[in-house]
Amino acid sequence: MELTISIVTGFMILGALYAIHAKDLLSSVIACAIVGYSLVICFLLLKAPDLAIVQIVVDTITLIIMVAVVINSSREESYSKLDTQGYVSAITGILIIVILLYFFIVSIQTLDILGKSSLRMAKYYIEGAAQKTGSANLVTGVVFDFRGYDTMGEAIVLVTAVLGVLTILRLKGKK
Amino acid sequence: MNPLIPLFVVTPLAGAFLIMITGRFLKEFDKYLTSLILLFLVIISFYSLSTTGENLSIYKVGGWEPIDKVPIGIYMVMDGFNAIIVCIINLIGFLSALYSISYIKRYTAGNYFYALFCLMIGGMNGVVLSGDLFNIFVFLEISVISSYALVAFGVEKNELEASFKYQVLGGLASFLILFGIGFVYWKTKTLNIADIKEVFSNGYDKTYYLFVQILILSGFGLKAAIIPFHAWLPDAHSSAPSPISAMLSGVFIKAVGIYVILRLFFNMFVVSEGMAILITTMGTLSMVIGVFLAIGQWDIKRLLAYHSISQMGYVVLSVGIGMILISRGSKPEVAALAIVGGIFHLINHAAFKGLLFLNAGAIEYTTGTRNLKEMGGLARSMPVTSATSFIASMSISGVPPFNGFFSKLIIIIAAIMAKFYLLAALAVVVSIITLASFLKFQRYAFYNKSDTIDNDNKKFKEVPFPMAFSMIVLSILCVLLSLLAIPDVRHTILTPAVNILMDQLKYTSTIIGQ
Amino acid sequence: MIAYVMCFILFLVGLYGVITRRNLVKIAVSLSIMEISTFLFFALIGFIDGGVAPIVDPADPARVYVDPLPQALVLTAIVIGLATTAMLMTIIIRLYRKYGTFDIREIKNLRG
Amino acid sequence: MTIIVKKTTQLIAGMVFMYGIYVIVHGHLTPGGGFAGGVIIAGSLILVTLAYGGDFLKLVKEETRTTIVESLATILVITIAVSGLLFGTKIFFNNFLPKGIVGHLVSAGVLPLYNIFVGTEVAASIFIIFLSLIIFKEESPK
Repeated sequence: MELTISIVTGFMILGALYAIHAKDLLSSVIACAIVGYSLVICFLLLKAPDLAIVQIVVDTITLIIMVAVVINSSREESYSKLDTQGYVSAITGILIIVILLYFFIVSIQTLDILGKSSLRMAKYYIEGAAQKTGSANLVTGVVFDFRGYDTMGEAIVLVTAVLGVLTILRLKGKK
Repeated sequence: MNPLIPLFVVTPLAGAFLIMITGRFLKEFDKYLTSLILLFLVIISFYSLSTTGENLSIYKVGGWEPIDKVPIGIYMVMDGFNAIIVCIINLIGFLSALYSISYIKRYTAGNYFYALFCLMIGGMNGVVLSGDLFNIFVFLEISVISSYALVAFGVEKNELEASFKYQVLGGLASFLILFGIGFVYWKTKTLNIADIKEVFSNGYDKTYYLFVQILILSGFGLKAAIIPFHAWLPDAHSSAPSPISAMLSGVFIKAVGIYVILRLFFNMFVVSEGMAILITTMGTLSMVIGVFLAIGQWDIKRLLAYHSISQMGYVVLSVGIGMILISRGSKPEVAALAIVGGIFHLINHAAFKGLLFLNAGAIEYTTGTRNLKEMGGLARSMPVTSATSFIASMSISGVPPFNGFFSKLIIIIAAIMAKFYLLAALAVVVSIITLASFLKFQRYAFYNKSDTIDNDNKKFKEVPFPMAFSMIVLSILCVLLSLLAIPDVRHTILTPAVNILMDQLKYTSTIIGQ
Repeated sequence: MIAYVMCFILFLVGLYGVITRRNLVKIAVSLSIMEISTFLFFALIGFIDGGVAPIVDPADPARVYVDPLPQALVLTAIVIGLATTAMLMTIIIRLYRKYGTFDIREIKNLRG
Repeated sequence: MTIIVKKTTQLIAGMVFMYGIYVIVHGHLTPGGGFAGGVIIAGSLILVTLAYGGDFLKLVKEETRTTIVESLATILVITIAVSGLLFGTKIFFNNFLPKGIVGHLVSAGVLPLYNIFVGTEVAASIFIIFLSLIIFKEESPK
């Protein structure tokens, strides 16, 4: 199980590296979408069908939006040699990454390993949740009933984004 | 169960949607609705502040009672500390909304502005009143996304660039926070802040704990623009429309940044000396570097934005001193004094920085420029703006008898009593440099009369009444807030806030117990 | 543990992209990758060996379910991620129409 | 697009739309729910728009109507949330309707209603984001 997930994640890492180094922006965007589709496989392996459905559709829509932005542009990342600032930021980036990775590996040693997770809050969501919320799908029960307040917030985030998009796309800001 | 608590979130959000639906049919409705909603929120927030005191009231959303002392629903919590923050948010919000009635006439699509404004207020109230880690993230996103859109409201080149920078760094911060939340959940299997503390009190791994703290500190530090994470602030705060700058600088970085850091580091994590020293260092750096970056600015709003970094540094510094003392377990009364100074300065900063940004907006509204070199001699044509900005400038530079003096004094006294002489000296020096910087602002904007501009001065008029009213109220507030320095007043308002932070067990035991 | 480490490496790849790339679309793509890794991280936390998807079957009460809470959180976070991506892409298309380029170095205020 | 694409899209989009409605309505019984279904519905609308091209629709009018639809849907969500406060014992977000039998289509109190409202809201929001991005035509600098 863990091995399968790791292999899929490895492919995701390769896709991500390609996405951030590709010269053509369209291939970069598509590679990013492929990373998202691989996430769907991971979700299915991890027994999360709700997430798989949402992720596959949301990823498609993200891809459509990104392609709509990129398709009518020059598409080439204007490649120029790394200048001093580029070197500095690359070195800083790699340094931060190495430190964080080391730190991460040390700090997760005492935590639950994959698949041996215990429950505290969610125990009460599973025990008799069908009776508490009346919903057979526990995720829907959690999303709309136990944490319905979060879901209201989330719906509002989406509306805020729509409002933001409409605001930013006005042609004239000042009269 | 305090039934008032959800009103703080639901009212502005419902108002935003009413504005969105009716905005196209009823033209003048949106501005008055926004002001009315905020007036209502101001009233109930001051009512809550007066009734809360030392109490801690909880609202269980959905009515899910805890089972075996494990909270299973989302809790909204109101205590002495966040009651103060809610008051600041809604008061500054109300005055900014009044100010926008005249100011925003120059922009198109006013109904979008008011809808986003209400969403931002609702999001901030949600963040501050939440007792649940993931809920904080969701409401943070509401307020942050609406602020992205509001920063770009002018849709000119500068605004769009500032908004892009803000969105990239804000997105980075959001994912760091989300990763941190996942990390916390991995260990504790719960999301309620009090319950997380309960689980951590049964023991934890040191490295893990440090890593979580660093993830969360860097995430919320990016939102609060503490130095090294300050890069987005000057652009974003100076590009937004002025009432929004006042909201962002006066309230936003406190509500979603400093407040959450304080809440999580005092009431969720156990205060440790290493993190306390790190936070103090970041605060000191913000204080010093922010003011030096501010000196060279000629754009009024950029100058004010850099001063925001510097003044937030004071707050973080003094709270950090308090944390160091708490972690050492020595001198609890000095630690309390340091935290009082921090919270006091936070309140004061909301008043005077909000006022300064409104002044800058008034100057820009009248003269059409933000460059200090191009203005001058405005004192005669704009008496209200001139007088109020004088009060605010003196207040931010710590001149008695205005409020900034007392909070800085408390911070410096606390630093001296805690034997951090260097930090106290730095605080004094930074205060003097701030004074110099604001004298420059006063001189160039209001008094320096150059011949070329003098002839045009006739056409400059004082700003309309709603804008002047907001500025006058805030300047009165700047003077009145110094009353908080009186021990009795301080004891009724600030001490409950400090107690809830200082007392490591009260927050958890009260919430778990109810 | 290896799955978690791989997941964190994916996060760091995204972080590296945000730090080093000089192209607006590439930065958005990097943020998107960070987002994806965070979702994967939450899903990994909630997994339990031998668990089934959290759909209650009244006929079989003795089943072990995976943790539904992280899944609910990811469901919320996915939609929030969509919202932020949409905002970012809107700004990018607006900047492109103003400047005719995606390169940060040619856009005045973003150089730093 | 060619006539083949248009005709095929007509057939497929209807089915995708129906599937979205199915996912929303059965959200409390099977995987999926308001979000998944809403995004699927938006996907079917986007499919039609892509096949027929942006100019086929008179888009400017459509945009305003969608804003109102999603605002109404969100305000209905809030209304249900607050009506818990009125019907129930002063609790915001209370599931105040009878729960029914687990596994039946009409069960789980207000959850199906939430699913429907959130589905409408998500579909409208995503469609409007898409529409406003393709409507936006500002002249690029020469």
